[in-house]
Amino acid sequence: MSDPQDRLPLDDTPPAPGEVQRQPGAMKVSARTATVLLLFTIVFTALMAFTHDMTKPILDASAQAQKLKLIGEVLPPTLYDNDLLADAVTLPATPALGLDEPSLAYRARKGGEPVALVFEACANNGYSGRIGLVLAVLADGRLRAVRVSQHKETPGLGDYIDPKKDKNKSNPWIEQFSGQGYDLALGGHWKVKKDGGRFDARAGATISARAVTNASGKALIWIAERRAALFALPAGTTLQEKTP
Amino acid sequence: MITALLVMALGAVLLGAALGYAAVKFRVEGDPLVEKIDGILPQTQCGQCGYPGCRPYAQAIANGDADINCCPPGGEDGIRKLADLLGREFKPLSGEHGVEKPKSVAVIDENVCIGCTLCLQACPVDAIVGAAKQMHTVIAPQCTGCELCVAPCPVDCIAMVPIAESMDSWKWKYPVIEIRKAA
Amino acid sequence: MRRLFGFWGGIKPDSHKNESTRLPVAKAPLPSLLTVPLRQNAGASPRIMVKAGDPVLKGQMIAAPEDGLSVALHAPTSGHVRAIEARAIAHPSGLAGICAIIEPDGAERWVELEPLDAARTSPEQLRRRLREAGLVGMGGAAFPSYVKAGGTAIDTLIINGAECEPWITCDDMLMRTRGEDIVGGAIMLRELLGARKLLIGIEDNKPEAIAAMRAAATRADPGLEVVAVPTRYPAGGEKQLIRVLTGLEIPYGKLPSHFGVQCFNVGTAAAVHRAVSRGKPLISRLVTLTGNVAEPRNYEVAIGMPVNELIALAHPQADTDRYLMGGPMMGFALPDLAVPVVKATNCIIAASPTLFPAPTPEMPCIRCGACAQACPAELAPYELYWFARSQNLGKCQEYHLFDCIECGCCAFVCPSRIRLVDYYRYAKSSIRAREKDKLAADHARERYEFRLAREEREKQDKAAKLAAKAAETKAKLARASAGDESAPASESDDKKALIEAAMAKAREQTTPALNTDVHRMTAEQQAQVTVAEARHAAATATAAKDT
Amino acid sequence: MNAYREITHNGLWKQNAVLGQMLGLCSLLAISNTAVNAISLGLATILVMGMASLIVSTLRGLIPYEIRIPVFILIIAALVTVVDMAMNAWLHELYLVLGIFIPLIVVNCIVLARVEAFAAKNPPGAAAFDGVMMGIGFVWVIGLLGAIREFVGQGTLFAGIDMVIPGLSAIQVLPEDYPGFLIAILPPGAFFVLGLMIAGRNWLDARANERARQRLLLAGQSSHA
Amino acid sequence: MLNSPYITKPASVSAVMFKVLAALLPGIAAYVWFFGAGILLQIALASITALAAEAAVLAMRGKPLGLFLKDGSALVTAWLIALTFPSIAPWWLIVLGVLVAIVVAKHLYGGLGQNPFNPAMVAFCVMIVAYPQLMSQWPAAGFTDFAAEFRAIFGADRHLDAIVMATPLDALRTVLRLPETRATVEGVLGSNATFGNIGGRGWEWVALGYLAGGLWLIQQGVISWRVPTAFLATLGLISGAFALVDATQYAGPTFHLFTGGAMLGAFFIATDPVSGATTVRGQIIFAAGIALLTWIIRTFGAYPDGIAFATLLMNICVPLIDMRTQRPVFGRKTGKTPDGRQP
Repeated sequence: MSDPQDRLPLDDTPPAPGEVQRQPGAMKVSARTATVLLLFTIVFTALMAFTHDMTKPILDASAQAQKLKLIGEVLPPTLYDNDLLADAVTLPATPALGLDEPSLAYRARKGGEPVALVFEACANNGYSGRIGLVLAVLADGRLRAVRVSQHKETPGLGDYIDPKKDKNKSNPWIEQFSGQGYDLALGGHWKVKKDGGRFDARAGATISARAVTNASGKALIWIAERRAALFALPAGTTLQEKTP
Repeated sequence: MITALLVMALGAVLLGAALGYAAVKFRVEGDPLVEKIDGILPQTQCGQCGYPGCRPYAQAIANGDADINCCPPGGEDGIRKLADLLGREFKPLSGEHGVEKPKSVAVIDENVCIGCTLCLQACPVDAIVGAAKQMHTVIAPQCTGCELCVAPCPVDCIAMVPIAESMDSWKWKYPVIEIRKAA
Repeated sequence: MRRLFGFWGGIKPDSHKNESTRLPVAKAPLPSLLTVPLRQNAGASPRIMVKAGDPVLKGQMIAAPEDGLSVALHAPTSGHVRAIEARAIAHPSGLAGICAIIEPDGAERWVELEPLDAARTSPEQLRRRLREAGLVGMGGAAFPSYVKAGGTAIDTLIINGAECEPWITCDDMLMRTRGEDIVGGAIMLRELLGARKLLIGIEDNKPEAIAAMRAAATRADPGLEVVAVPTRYPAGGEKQLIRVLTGLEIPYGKLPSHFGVQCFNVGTAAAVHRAVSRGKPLISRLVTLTGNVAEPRNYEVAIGMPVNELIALAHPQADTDRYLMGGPMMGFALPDLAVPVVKATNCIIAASPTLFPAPTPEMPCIRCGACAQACPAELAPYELYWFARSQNLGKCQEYHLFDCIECGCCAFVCPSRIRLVDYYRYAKSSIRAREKDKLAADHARERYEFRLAREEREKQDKAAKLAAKAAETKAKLARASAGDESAPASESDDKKALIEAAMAKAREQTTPALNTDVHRMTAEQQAQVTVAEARHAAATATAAKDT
Repeated sequence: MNAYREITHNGLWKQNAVLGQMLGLCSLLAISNTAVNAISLGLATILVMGMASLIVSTLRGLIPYEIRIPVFILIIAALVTVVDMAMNAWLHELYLVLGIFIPLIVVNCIVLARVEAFAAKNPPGAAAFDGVMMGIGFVWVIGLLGAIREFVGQGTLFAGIDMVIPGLSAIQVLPEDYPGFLIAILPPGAFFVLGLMIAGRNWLDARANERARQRLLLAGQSSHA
Repeated sequence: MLNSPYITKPASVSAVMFKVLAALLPGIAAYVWFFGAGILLQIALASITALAAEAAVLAMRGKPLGLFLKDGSALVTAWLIALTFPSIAPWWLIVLGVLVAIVVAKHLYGGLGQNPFNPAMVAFCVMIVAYPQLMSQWPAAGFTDFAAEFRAIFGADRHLDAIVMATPLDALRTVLRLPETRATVEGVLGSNATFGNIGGRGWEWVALGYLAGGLWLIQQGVISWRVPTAFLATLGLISGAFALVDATQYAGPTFHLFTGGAMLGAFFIATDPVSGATTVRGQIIFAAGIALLTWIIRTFGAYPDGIAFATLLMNICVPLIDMRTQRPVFGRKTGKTPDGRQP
């Protein structure tokens, strides 16, 4: 849709090259268009490639930073001094963690001493879809913190499990898990109050809370029971479960 | 980087060649749009739009050189139809080309006419009959009411007379909704 | 018992028929002046045969049928013609039409009547009689009867005595009092059409009429069937009655005769009988005078009687605020009471705010669909309303606007009080006007293009002439320079050849320019001037026909 | 410079890409949940539009008519890719939010429409100016849309400004305990608010037209008198 | 000068609307009996807001106030909103909902007769998306303490724990979603004393009230029997079919028909003439579509009851439905002539 206003009296070149009366042959036109398009392609692909090369190192660095930031939410960097990302072991696909693919567990140490394990888990019974969790379990078996890494819960209803969406900024719902020991879970009290447990859930929106609570409880038990083995494994290896 | 370049270059050559070839092979002659626009215009051939007739104006609209609101005889109704056809927004009739008038026919005052044939030459639809030194007259059913004959007449004997309503041309009016202010 | 069919929709308004049937039919006195509109039939006007000052006899033909659909017109009484001029006539527009103004002399002298024996007269002659007696459909459409009484093979003839509109009783009274005439006319029409069956349909709210007609029918021809149809407006609509009696649905754009059915109003049938066996043309009719009047009754009224003089007979009440011609569903309010009664006038209703309250304000359409439930044409009135209101005329046609019979059922039931029919009338006349404009525009374009082609040709002719002249001069010069005078013959031959060559060249150049138009011309080979003239004449002729 | 004034008027109001021509709605609706997101995407669009218009106008003599669209797209795509990579590198947090919508600028009809309708027919100065003006037209609309949605939805303005300019923080306009009107931030809210904005524009235009007509009528009367 | 017809049937929009209001009364009575008089507060609140908003917008649009206020359409919208919102929702929630319905859903689209969407359902959808938590707090059956309800509606501090209870639909979905509990429909509905055996204690009686009112409306000729029949039959059939396949995971027809807004939807929402289909076949398709979508949303969706969303989705389809279901007009049907002659 071209409006007459689009053609301003600034230009003295003919308006559209197509209107020129020459009628060259099809082959000649194809050759010309192919050449021109080729030239443009080379120039602009080069431009893109150049930018790519320029930004690649920065991109790699920021991907790394991104991961550390997520970990930092459950385990502040001041608590450890090792290269966390390098000190990782692979966990097999574990139903207790809600994962059907192998995942990584990072080991935080301070002065060589085990501090905490950072790992992923997943709650599969959220209101809508899976809820991804990142947990940090301290060496004494207490949960350092848990965060939701990704979810699709109903906005405004179930999404308070993510502290960024939680209206109560000073005391987010998910903070109530911090510092709880795994004995609580073993004792069967790692549940929302409605189910007879210890944890709150907001009225009218218990499904998301229940899913996160149950998943984090199960994950905590599983990891806490294997924490010694996990710290002992050499970096880069996979945890081998003995089949009972 | 080299692979990227090569892939892009190959695509460019193929596409460029194909497009150039297609542009020549499948060139469309003529413009059906002009016909459609011309079909909407009232065919008064009055030239009020600034073009020498309805078809040139249609061509100009199709080319995007002219706006759709330059045809006073077509009126708002015509602009609406053009806007519909071209998917443009309706605009009120542009004032510089004249205003919408009731449909009229030219009438020659036969007592005054000197038979100069100037109006015959001006009439785009040959609706005036007569010969040099003879009295002229307008064939009313043929007259489109374009007013082109009025200006050339040296003795000002042509008047535009609005067509009176007859039983055949009478129309039911658009219902006027009277909502009583019930407050 | 005949099996009856239903039709979709329809309404049951209060019938108000008893008011005007209590008193017997009376003859209205002659007015001081009769105003006879020239055009009282659908189609073309007849040609006027009298001029101001001429004496006329009662039943004398004052206008003869013209080509096309038109019927004759007669003087309703004896007297003389006062004037032929435009007067307000009964039409919703209030516009004037040409009328013959006849001043009665009170003598009521008849013109010489020529009764026919229907059994011994050829169908052709009978049809001519119908035309010359000025017969039109008296149900309201005023379609020339001679057209409907001929042509294709008809299986069933239907005489329409349904009279479904409230208030109107002229057909009812006609059937009660002139059953013989109706039956006689119906049988004539049956013979004329060669119909096998003859049905007379009457709404079952007119038991007296049914009884009278049954009696008349049994006397005349036992094969004739008088059928009582359920009372539901608009059962008297032609299409609806055909549907009820035969089950056939006549679509828009088709005539009942395409389906082997033909339908006449009872009034028309009676008029046919009078016109044939008594030779009397259609110069009077029954008109119901009812509503807000002291003495509602039916009158036999001469065509041309001014409505105001007629109304006075029934003594309208003081609060009467307007008069309706026709029924309350499809009639119209008279813009001027001086208008005359015409052949199609069946009823005059005095309206008062109590009888016909002013409508409450229109509310927006809530698409409740009540109109669709009531529409006998089975349209979607709410959609049509929407499109007509937004002037989307194309969509109106897509939703079959022209199938609408303007019966008013939709507006009757609308809870939002929307005057739906007004929108349809508006849309219909807009579409008609638009189509007319389109024709005119196409015509103008053709003429304009022809003119362009002509100008182009003239230019080339001129160029050719110039070239020829130049050649001539050149030849002359050449001859002069040669100084040779011995061969004048060959010289002139030479010159002629040169001119001819130039002309041929010019023709060659002109022909392609003209090609665009040549296929429309009648004689390609003719000299171009003749062609142009012929074309011009043809164009003028079509234009005249169009308008 | 009358022509430049007209370009400005076209870009900002008369042919405004969003309110006037309803182009680029996909990214507009998706990314306008907060003012910062909206303005950031808008700024990226301005950058791309200005540069694309400049380049196309400069090279317009070289581009054969038959392949103008592929060439335009190529140019726009290259520019967008560059912006995308640069943003990923230097404004990573914001990049995570705007995500898919940066590459989608390529197919944002506004860019191609302006390049085709204007830059291909006008000299580079005017073309670049037009691109930027069209971009500004986009930015003010998307920015306003984002601001309204954010304000109504959560009672703040410029939440997440720290992603662009570290150190700044959001303005809490309404009290902290404002319950929020969540739907404004969700996709349906985008449609509601944009619909209201378009209605507002049409209303203003209608009013201006009416006034112009009144003026014309008055002028006509006085000239007749 | 007026044209024909000069007579009309005595019927009006306001008569239709007030009959609809009257038909809601039995349902409201049951509501008050089981869930307290709070609902009356909400209805009053909604009515006042609706009339005020309607008057304000009409004045702004320069329309005659008296004429349109009397038509009763605003009141119908207000009552439907009050009945679909939780009766213990805070006052501002219902006020906001009514404003959304009247100002946005009704008048921004052109007022009475022009709104493509059912205003009450627009209000419900907007509010449940904006305030899902508040819109999910329903009163417990048998809790009829008016003072507590008054505090819940108008109080600044809402202590709801005592009076809030999940609706049967909510409870059913929530529990069935938990894989580890291995809950069954019967386990959730049957074993719990707080639920009625049919559609949830109390709720089934409210539904019966709506059913009674709806039948009266059909008898009065205000609504067509086709819409509720198509609605209830579709909902019954689809839920019945799935219950036959797996009765432990899918609730049966009695539950679906007598819980949530099914009856209200069948008789009072799907029958809205303005936003619903108008053709006969279209009405059936429209109502069946709402029922089908309702069941899908109830069973698989993210929000408790699906009537509102289903209605809006079908509202979108109305122009298409109406266009595709136009009946052939008089004389244009094929093969309808009795003696086989084709028109």
